[in-house]
Amino acid sequence: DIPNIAAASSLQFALKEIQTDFTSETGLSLRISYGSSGNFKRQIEQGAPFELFLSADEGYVAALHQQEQTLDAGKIYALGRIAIFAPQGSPLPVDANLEGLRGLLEQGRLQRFAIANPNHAPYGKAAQQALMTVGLWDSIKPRLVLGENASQAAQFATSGSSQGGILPYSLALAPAISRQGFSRPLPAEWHQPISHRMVLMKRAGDTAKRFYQYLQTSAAQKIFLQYGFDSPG
Amino acid sequence: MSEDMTLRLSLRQTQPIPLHADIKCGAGELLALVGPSGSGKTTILRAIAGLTRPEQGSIVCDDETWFDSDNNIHMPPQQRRIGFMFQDYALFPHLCALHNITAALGHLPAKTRTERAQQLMQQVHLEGLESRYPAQLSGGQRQRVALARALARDPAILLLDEPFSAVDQVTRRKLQQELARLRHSIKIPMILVTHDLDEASALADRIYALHRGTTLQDGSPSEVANRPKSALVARLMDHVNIFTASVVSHAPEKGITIINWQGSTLEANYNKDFAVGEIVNWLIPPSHIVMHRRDRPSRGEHENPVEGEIREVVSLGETTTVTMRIRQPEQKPGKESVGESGEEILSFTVSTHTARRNKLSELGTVTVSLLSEGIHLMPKIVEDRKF
Amino acid sequence: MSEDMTLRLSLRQTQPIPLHADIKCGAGELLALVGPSGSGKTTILRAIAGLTRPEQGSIVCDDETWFDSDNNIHMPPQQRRIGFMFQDYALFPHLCALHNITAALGHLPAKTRTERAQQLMQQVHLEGLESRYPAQLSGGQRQRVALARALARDPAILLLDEPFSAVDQVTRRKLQQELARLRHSIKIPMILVTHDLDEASALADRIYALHRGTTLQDGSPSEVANRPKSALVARLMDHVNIFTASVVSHAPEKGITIINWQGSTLEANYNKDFAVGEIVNWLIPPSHIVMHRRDRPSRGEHENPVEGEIREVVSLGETTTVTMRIRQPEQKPGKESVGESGEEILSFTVSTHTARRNKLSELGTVTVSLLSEGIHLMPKIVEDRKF
Amino acid sequence: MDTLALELSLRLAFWTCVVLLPVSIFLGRLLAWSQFTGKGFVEAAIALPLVLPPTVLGYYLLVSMGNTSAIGQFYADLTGRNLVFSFDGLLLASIIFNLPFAVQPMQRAFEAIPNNVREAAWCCGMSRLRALWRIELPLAWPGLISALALTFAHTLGEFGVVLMVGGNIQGETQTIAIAIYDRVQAFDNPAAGTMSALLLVFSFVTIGSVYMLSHRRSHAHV
Amino acid sequence: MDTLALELSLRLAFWTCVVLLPVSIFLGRLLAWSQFTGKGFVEAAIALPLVLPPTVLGYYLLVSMGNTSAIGQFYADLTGRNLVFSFDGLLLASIIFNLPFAVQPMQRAFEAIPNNVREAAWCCGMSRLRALWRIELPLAWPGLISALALTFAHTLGEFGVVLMVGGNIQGETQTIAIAIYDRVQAFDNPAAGTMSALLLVFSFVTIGSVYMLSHRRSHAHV
Ligand SMILES: Nc1ncnc2c1ncn2[C@@H]1O[C@H](COP(=O)(O)OP(=O)(O)OP(=O)(O)O)[C@@H](O)[C@H]1O
Ligand SMILES: Nc1ncnc2c1ncn2[C@@H]1O[C@H](COP(=O)(O)OP(=O)(O)OP(=O)(O)O)[C@@H](O)[C@H]1O
Ligand SMILES: [Mg+2]
Ligand SMILES: [Mg+2]
Repeated sequence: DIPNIAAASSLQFALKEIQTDFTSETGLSLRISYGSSGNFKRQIEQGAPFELFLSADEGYVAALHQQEQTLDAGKIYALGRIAIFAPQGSPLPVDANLEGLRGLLEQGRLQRFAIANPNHAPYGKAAQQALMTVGLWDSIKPRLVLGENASQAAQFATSGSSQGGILPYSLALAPAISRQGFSRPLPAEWHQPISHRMVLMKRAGDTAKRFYQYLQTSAAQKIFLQYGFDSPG
Repeated sequence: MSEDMTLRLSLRQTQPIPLHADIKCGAGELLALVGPSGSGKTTILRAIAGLTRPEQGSIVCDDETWFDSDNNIHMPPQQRRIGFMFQDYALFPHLCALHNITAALGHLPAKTRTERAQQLMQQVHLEGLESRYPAQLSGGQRQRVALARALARDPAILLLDEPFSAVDQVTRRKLQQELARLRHSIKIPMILVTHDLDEASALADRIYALHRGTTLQDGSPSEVANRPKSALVARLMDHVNIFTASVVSHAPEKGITIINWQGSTLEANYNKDFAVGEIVNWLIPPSHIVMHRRDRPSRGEHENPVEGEIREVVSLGETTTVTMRIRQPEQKPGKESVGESGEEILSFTVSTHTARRNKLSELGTVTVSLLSEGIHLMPKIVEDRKF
Repeated sequence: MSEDMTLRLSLRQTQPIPLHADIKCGAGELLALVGPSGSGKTTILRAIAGLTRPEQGSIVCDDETWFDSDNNIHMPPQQRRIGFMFQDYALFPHLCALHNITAALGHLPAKTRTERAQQLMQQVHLEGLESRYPAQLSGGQRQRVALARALARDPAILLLDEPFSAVDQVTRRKLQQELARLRHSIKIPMILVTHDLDEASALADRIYALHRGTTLQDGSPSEVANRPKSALVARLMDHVNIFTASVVSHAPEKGITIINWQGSTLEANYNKDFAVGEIVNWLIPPSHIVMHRRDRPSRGEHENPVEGEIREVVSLGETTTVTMRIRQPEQKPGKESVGESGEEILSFTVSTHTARRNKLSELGTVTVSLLSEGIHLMPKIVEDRKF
Repeated sequence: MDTLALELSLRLAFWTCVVLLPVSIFLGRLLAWSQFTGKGFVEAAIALPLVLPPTVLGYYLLVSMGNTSAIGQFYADLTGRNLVFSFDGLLLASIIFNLPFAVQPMQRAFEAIPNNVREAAWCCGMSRLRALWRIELPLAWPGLISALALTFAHTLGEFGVVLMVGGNIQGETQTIAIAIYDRVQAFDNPAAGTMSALLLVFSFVTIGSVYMLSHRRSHAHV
Repeated sequence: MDTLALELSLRLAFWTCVVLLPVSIFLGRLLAWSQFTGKGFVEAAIALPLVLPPTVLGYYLLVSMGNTSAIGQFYADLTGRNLVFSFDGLLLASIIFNLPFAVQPMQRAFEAIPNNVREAAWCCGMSRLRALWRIELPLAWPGLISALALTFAHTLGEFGVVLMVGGNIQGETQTIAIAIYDRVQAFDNPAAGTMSALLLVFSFVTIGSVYMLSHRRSHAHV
């Protein structure tokens, strides 16, 4: 049997590699759907045939656990990081203190700045917290364009129509994006941890359970690290 | 008017189109509906076909009730087995001429339909145009396709709304002959709407004269044409010599009624319906006016001679129409003038060669006899302006 | 046929509708296009209006070139100032009768349009129906709205495609009178398509006989009717007495040409175009056939007496049509039979009262004179089956 | 090119058209030829699926078709399968959100058929079904083609509702639109570009050919 | 209810209709009455915006209208403003993806006008413009209403393209569809439900009224 696995879209680069390794090691196939964690939560509530749910937001997992859809409370498998990104040709200097951003803002030369929608996207929430931490939130707010999710924020940031954005570090590292500009991760303390929690559904079969275990191995964790995630605790 | 009667219709309606019609049409009978434009001819055909639902009345065909307002019966058109030719043809624009006809041949086995349709195309003289679409046909050709389609259905009753109005006279005559032939081969009631009174007379067994939705009179063509019940019908039947007179006396033994017209005494066809002294309308068809020849005496000169001045001589092909103003013997001042304009105009026709030989084109006086058997009396009506 | 000529048209086309037409129409002249259904009358009007672009030719109106294939001129219909009445009316379905007419009154100041439109409604006898939509009008009422609309534009040329085909005879006569009156008040070329030859004769100055897109003959109504150039035109003009004979001799001094018809020798109108011995077609209008009365001699009996058997007597109102089979003096076996069926049928009309008095309804023999001035010779044509 | 996804999309588009054809013919005729008060609001109701954002509509459909819903239960009882996250569920959703594109052109096309042509069909003795088949449908042909082309194109491209109701499961509910969307989200621009271009070319050729054929068909009688 | 977003959506829908009206009348007439080879493919091309998933279409529009693109540069030179992330950009995108809904019904409506009625208009001496105004447009009225209703509804509901090109800026490019979507994504179901219900009711009343009025108008001559 090939299990259906729901995974947050921010995981896709890392998870591809892990999936390949897993399959070559065990000979077992997986079918992974990428999408918004919130949508997956909703769909699971309606009986979606997923056996394993890799969420980018642990709140959804907790909610599902409460509804007794899951086997257990799940496990945190990675922590998300965010990064500032500026496309090539942008006047925005990229630095870990966001001084460049502050300067550009003060000069009034920042036209558009992209983040994911903080109302529902975990990376958007983190970006907001980071901007608040450095006291830029109120001044940058009118300049923001909000992506439906992290990927869309990245699309805004790379399109050249905005001067930059705050993206998941994992995306900023992806070749397709890193090629188009410069990025620097922001300190993890600037925002609450973006805890990625996974959980097995009640219907989970052996393959899903083995993959669940595999994700906790050091081999998998190493790959997460390479792709810009921090390891949990 | 008995058992073999096949269509029997009685309609009453006030809105939107007033109707007060009673029509009977037997099997094998061809009935012509005539009436001025807008008098409701099409509306009646549509009611028979089931395309409009009249307010009140009944339509019975062959003992089958198609419509009965009292019992709330209204059979849909599909079940009425009518052959209906629309005044505006209503051809199917996406089907070629042949398929327009096969569309109405659903009752035949599929194999034989094309053959039958081709036969109908021939009957309406459209061989060779089978594959043309309606948009590629001339007006008259379309009309003939519509006619063929109406004939195709093997109908229980045939309704033709001005079937020949758009074709030339030669073709028209051929089609009229086809219709006359058809009448003898299939014994169903046929109703023909036409504006052509000659056509109605030539083809129909009976004429219904219609005015504002009301059937004013019905009868054989000659009856309706020569003995209209009222001046209204007379006008419909294209009578021009309609006058007003008063009844002087009756002479039943001689078959005449004497009337006084503008001071002249005329012998009319005997008609006991009118009392002595009553004011009546009367008419005379041009065919009952005999011109006195100038060169020699002619028959019938003793009958109602009337003298007048020639006003106009118009030759239209073989017939010449002469309009004359009647010379009144004396104008009694005290007496009420019964004529509308005070000046009475009489029209009659002679053959063109007679006109030519009598040199009628010169203005002058002429004397005519009004043959008494042609003088027909009708109740006096109040002039109806809206004609 | 000179300077004051206002419309001059010459069209040549092979596809899709063959055309070979040359037409001239002067200011104030009313021209009737007649021809069988499908002969291209509508097509010619459409070409004049600019709605179809013929392959070749030119249309010049009032020194303005509307169409010229050589110089690639094709003026759009909007600029041609035509009043065009469509055969199928083509009313604007979303406008009431009045607005259908005001739609063509763009040349008037907005204020006066309604008044003028109302006037036109009256002219076509449709008072009171101003606010009806086309779907709420009867066929004849629609036709009259279309007529009024065509008249509305204050056109430089008026094109009427069967304008009276859907109205009753009484209304038709009134409308014809309107048209005749109009002709004298506005001096523009008018072209009328009609299937009604009487109408054409009564209204038109000139008739163009059309067959398969070709103008076969033009001339005054009586010329075309009585002296058709060919049997084809004769047939178009509704001639029934068309026969074949051979020329025997000419007698120019007496104004006659002697022909041999089925063994009988007939005196015809003199016509030097045909050589002695030539096979010709000839016709005689029913109006030039005089029946010999049974009770007393009649004028003209010396002229071409022909005896025959009565085949049919049909009375249509005031006229009675008599069909007789000619009794042939001798049937020479060796000689080629020039008649189609070998049996020659002659039709003539008498007034119904003459027929009645002569008791023509009884079958029997009858003798008629064929008045030589009515016998018209034409070149022999090969029978055209597709009529 | 993700052939599995394309095939699924085509299957979905095909079945949507197949189901919507009779539905829209029925509704289109009804709306074209019957007059009743409030008809305008029935027409408006048909257009309502367009008003909500597709994902939101999808969410509401998901909830109302889900396993705990009456519809979902009924369907499960009937077939033993789930309605959501299955092809059947996709199809149902697709039918609902394509309804306006199918019904509107059909209604207009039926309205354009002259009354007397329909009457002539009845007077030729054709049953209602035969009149529909031989007269009304051929005359409404351009509207029918429009309806199908719009529905077809829109089904190929729609992904909000489909994503929500279907759940993006490869080979089962992942349509070509979702696959392209995934590629774009994954910044796999070359793949996204190729798939988009192929989809565009394919649709262009398909829809264009349908139009061309339908023109040829209706040319004759214009 | 987010009145700012609703107002923006209405503004967008209004201007989309205003711009698309003449465009679709022009294109619809052209396609209805001219015959040329490959016409079917022009019609297909107009339907193509439907084929791509809205977000993907939006992405390509974003790229091709962006500040670094030729169109974006041209626009910036002309107006001094950016095309993307602005109302103008939204409008342009909205026009493009609504084209099929506007043109198709118009084309069908024009096709349904009998040839001889148009000819009669010319023969009445009407200029092409006057004939358009007094004859063709009134006769194409039902198609026009369909086109506007579909465009209006679809603009209200569309969010993929709008989000991509507009960037979800409150008061500037956040339409009601995006606002509802945001509420749904934020699991704020009560707010989402209220907004959806209000939007539906509003659209229902608006579109329904338009249809009712247009019926009254066309009743008279049927
Ligand atoms: N929908 C309608 N509403 C109101 N009046 C109508 C409607 N349809 C027709 N009429 C009127 O009803 C009358 C009868 O129409 P009908 O078509 O039966 O006349 P008709 O005798 O066939 O005339 P014609 O010889 O001109 O065809 C006409 O005066 C017409 O104006
Ligand atoms: N689109 C077309 N393609 C081919 N032939 C056509 C087309 N339109 C008309 N015709 C043919 O051209 C001929 C002339 O048509 P037209 O309408 O001019 O005839 P008409 O003289 O007006 O006839 P009617 O008296 O019946 O109205 C007809 O035989 C008709 O069948
Ligand atoms: Mg009528
Ligand atoms: Mg014609």
